[in-house]
Amino acid sequence: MDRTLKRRLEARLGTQIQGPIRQRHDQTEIRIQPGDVPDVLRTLHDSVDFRFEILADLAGVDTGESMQVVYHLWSETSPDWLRIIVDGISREDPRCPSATFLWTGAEWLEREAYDMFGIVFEGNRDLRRIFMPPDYTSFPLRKDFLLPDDAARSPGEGVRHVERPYAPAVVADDPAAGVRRAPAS
Amino acid sequence: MPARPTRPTTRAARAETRGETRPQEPRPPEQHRSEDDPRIMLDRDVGADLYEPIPPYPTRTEREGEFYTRGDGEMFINIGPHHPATHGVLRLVLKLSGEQIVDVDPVLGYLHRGVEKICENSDYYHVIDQVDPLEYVSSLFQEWAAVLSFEKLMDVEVPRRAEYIRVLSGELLRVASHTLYMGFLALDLGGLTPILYSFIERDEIVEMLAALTGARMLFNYFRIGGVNGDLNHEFMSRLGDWMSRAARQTEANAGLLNENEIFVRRARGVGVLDRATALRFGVTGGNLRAAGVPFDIRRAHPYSIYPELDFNVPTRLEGDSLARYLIRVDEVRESIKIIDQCLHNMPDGPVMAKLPRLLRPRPGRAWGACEGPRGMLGVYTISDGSDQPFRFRIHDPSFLNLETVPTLLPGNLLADTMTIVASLDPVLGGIDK
Amino acid sequence: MTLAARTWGRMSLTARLTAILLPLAVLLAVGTVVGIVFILPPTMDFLGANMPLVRFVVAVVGILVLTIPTAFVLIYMELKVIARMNLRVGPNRIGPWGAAMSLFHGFKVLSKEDFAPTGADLTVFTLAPVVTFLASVMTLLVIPFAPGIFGQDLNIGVLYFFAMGGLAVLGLLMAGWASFNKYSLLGGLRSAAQIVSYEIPLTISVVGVVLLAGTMSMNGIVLSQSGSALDWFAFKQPLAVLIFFIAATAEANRTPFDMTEADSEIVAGFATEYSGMRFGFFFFAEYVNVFIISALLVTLFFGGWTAPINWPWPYNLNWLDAAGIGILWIPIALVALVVATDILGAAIWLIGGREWSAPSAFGLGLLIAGAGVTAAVGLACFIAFDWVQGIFWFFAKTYVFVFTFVWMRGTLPRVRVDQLMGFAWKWLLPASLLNLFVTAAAIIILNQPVIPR
Amino acid sequence: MAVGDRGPKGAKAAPGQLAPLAPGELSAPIVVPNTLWRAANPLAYDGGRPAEITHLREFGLTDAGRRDDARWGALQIVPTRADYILDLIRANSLWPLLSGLACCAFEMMSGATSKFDMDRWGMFPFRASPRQSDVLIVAGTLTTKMSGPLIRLWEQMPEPKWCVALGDCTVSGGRYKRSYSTVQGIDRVMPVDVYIPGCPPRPEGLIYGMLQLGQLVKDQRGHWPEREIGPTVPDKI
Repeated sequence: MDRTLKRRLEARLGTQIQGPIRQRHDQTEIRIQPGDVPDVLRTLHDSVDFRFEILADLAGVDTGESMQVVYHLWSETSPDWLRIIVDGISREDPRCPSATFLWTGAEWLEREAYDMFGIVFEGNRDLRRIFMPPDYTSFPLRKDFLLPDDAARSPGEGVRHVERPYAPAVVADDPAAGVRRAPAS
Repeated sequence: MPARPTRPTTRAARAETRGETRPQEPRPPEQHRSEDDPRIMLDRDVGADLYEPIPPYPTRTEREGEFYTRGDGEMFINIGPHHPATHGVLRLVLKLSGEQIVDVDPVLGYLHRGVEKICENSDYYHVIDQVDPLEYVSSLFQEWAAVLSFEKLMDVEVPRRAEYIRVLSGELLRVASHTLYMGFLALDLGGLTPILYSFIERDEIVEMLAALTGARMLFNYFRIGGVNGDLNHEFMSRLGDWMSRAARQTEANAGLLNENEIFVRRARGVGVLDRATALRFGVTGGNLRAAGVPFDIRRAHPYSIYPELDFNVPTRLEGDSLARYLIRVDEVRESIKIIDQCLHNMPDGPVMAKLPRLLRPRPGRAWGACEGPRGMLGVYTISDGSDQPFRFRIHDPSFLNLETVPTLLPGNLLADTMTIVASLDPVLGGIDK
Repeated sequence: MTLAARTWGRMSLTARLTAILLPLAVLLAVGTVVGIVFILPPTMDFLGANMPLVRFVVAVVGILVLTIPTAFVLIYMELKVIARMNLRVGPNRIGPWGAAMSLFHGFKVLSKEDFAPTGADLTVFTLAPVVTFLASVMTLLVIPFAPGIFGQDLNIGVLYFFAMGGLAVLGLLMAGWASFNKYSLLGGLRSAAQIVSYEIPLTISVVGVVLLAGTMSMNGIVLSQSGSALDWFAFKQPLAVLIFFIAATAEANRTPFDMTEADSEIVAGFATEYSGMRFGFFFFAEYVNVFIISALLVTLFFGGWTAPINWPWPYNLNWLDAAGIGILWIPIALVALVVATDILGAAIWLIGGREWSAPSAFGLGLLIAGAGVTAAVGLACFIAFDWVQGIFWFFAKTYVFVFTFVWMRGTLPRVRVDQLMGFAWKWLLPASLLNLFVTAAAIIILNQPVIPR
Repeated sequence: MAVGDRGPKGAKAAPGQLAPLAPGELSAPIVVPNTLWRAANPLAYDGGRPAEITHLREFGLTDAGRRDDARWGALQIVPTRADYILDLIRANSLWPLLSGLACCAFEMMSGATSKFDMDRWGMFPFRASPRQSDVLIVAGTLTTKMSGPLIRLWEQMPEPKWCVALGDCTVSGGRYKRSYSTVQGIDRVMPVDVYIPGCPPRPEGLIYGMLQLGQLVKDQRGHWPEREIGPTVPDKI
């Protein structure tokens, strides 16, 4: 646990941090609002006393009632991992500013978060599905996407899911084409 | 008498008498039916365009539209998902002019198995088994990241002997992975023999790990708070045999390529990844160290007994494919040093901490990261107090390493695609999760 | 039931055999006599009248028949040699030491389904393998395997060879273009560029040899190298040998210059869309090319069929005049074989005791005697006939170079396209020109009869 | 000496188990002895019925076959023996397609490398192009997104062709049975001749499966003119 990092964070971006700064084991955790993402990330990345240059991870989280985007940063100025939780993103229309202006590598991470959770990152110029097929309809890692209990109900059941040209009128009435959406809880 | 109504002859007529109408398939005149798959309707006439990888659906993003607009003299060529040189099922859509690459659009997800979702629906012991096939070349590191995160989540103290065994087996597997890397790099450059020599080493190592863990590839070995079993005699004897010639054999295998003029000429100066770009892309592991950033989690954020071990982090400044290759060669030497130290001061004691059968960690979040052969493997776990992780996020280094391909490829020749992709060392299992 | 049927039914097996074989023997004898007396002389006259035609037909048939076995041998050799270099065993299940493996591969490819993809140009698609295969086979026509054993002795043999070698690229280009596949197209274009670039140093490096020999006919070149190994052009033209070897490797599309079927870049190059026997033709043509390139290397630079060492005693031993007794050697060898078999078998059977049954003993005796007689006849022929010596030395030298090509394939990675071209134009071409000028100057300066006769 | 097929010289192996190995020698694999087109053990398949289904046998069931008439046999024996020889040749040069999907691909590759040498049975030339390969070894998890290209590959391979399902994921879905993006067993999308379970199976397992495939080809069971075109199991289970 890095006490000095906690003090520096409070001193530097005090108002933008929502709630207390939690510290456990080797991790320091702050929560911010979606609107503050660019300023906070730029501050942490650029300012000489932070220099969080390495984006370790960008994860989407669905907490049942709201969406979160979680950044993990590493810096040589601190022995801790810094975890930034962007909280309070609505599940109906999840939107979050993109981090690609700092880390180009965040582009695919955000694509993945969009693919799995449907979080739209504003500013990401290539926000497509990255894992699932382009005509897939649901967001698998959301909490209302339940895994089927048996193989017969699973979306992969007997599917010959070719990456086929886009012809909704024809492909839709092909019984083997559609990937079934899991029942919502 | 009234004439009997004559029975309609054709089936269509009969259906009409019954009031049914046979469904007519809609065939708009401006569309054409594909020849190889009659279910496919094309908005263009069937011709060479049928074989273009231009997305038939409307381009959805700015980047996609920019990529799929073709200048004159440019052609698209589609490498993968089945291609001998894409390690696994990666698909690269290249935009070529002649043999020179103008732009590239990687398409992932051909191996997306939904591991995160499955892990969120299985309890903590099963998660370790489920994350195995992600980094299928070096499974132990994925397990290691998972158990690191879980141990932070549950405040478990790991016995020192277990830590030593983890480091020992992990470094063995790192050697195996790097040896395979050299072989595959040579194979993609057209050399047949080095890959077979690499596989000899890899087979030695996985056989001795099979003696330790019981599996050749997907060892379900690490446990929360220790490892599954203690060292046994067969493992130690095999390890002794291998260590007696490991260093010499590694030098021999490396010399097969290092001193090959054709290999060096093809790898040097190809796919230069400089420091700023690497940091901006979040590249980790040997690819980042080849760009001159000494970022190795074993030193930058020590997590096991690595602070006690004596090894150094090889770093190079060129950042091209040859540097990435040479970094691996140096890391193999370092790993052999580490294995030697582990064998010499291996402590005695238990290999598992005392844990309940059913793990219900109190609600919280934990991030565990370890240094795999390809870079930082991280796992972010959220516990809601139940026996299953509420959110289980896997971070794979190959994912971000591969993301640099659209930056590295343009301007090179088609043949350099294989050099660059192979030198970045992607593992599609980890990339696609 | 006729009389003949009843008689036949009553006859014993021996009687039946006699009744069948005796008339046949009589007919055969009469026919032979009649043929020898009446038909043979006019036929011989007719054939002798247009000897070149007969010789050409025989040569072409022989070459076409001999090509496929050569390819099979080379494929098997590559399988085993590369396997050994990979610390593997290689095929060892089918045939003795897996020797039938390449045969099985070949017939399997022959029995595969054969189709053309949608959008392929069927005519060109079908003709491409034929062109490639024939181009490589026709080059064999001018290669002298031994004194008197060659298809045709063209006085422009070298020129003809390179013309035919240039035809091969046409086949690859046709294949790449007609397959309607971008990998194939890239492979065809690569092969075109590569072969066009490497033809030039290949040809120019040979001009030095032509200057030295004073002729373009292969036989003339070989004869001008006759003598000991020191008379080979390899020692008069070392630079030319190097250039020719490198350029020939590129010409045969072998590693490290196998850009055209670089399977880690363009899946199988020009052959991506080919299956079945069409692919088999490409497959064979590649190995026939290796053989031909090695044979040409031997012919031009390593003395062809000439022995590397001078033979101290005369070839024709006068106490067995091959020309005199000639055909009689065959019955003599057969009699010797039978006698030796009996003696050896009886000895083995008597000495070996109980565990040697008579058949096994005589079988072993037959093996040993056969080996001995074959060796003796072979040695006699080797001493008596110079063409046997020629064939022996020619194939010995050729397979040394074939092994070298296989060795390179097992060892070297693949160069890049631009490096390939740069090497051809920046290094090989000036070197070959330099070699040509130096040779010409030397010939002019030391003004001597260039053909040592 | 042929290293792969027997132990060191002089080492006697009890019948049914492998010979003891000298140090440094390649391990002796599980070997199905390469008898000719007759099945090694007819009792092993089909409950003791003779494993080969030949035109001759079917012809023998007819009354014309029961007549002692040599000309029929002479006429019938030519095509059937030709089939036998063709199948023998095919069974002994099975070229796999160089395609790996996931983990099992590495075990497939080590099956082809120096320690377990598939080349001994002529299985080594891993062709990169589906047009020239005979066996499609589906090595690794098949996802719904990949199933399309895989079917395309299978349809691009020329007959006669065979499919080997390598690993649990391809046999039944394995550990991804519950996943939302995988196909539970590739026999839902393409016909399969040999199933090799294991996660992943050892290379010896792959070699044994390939030898069983060779036996199957020799016995003309699953002979390609009579084989299924599409999936071998219904979509609904």
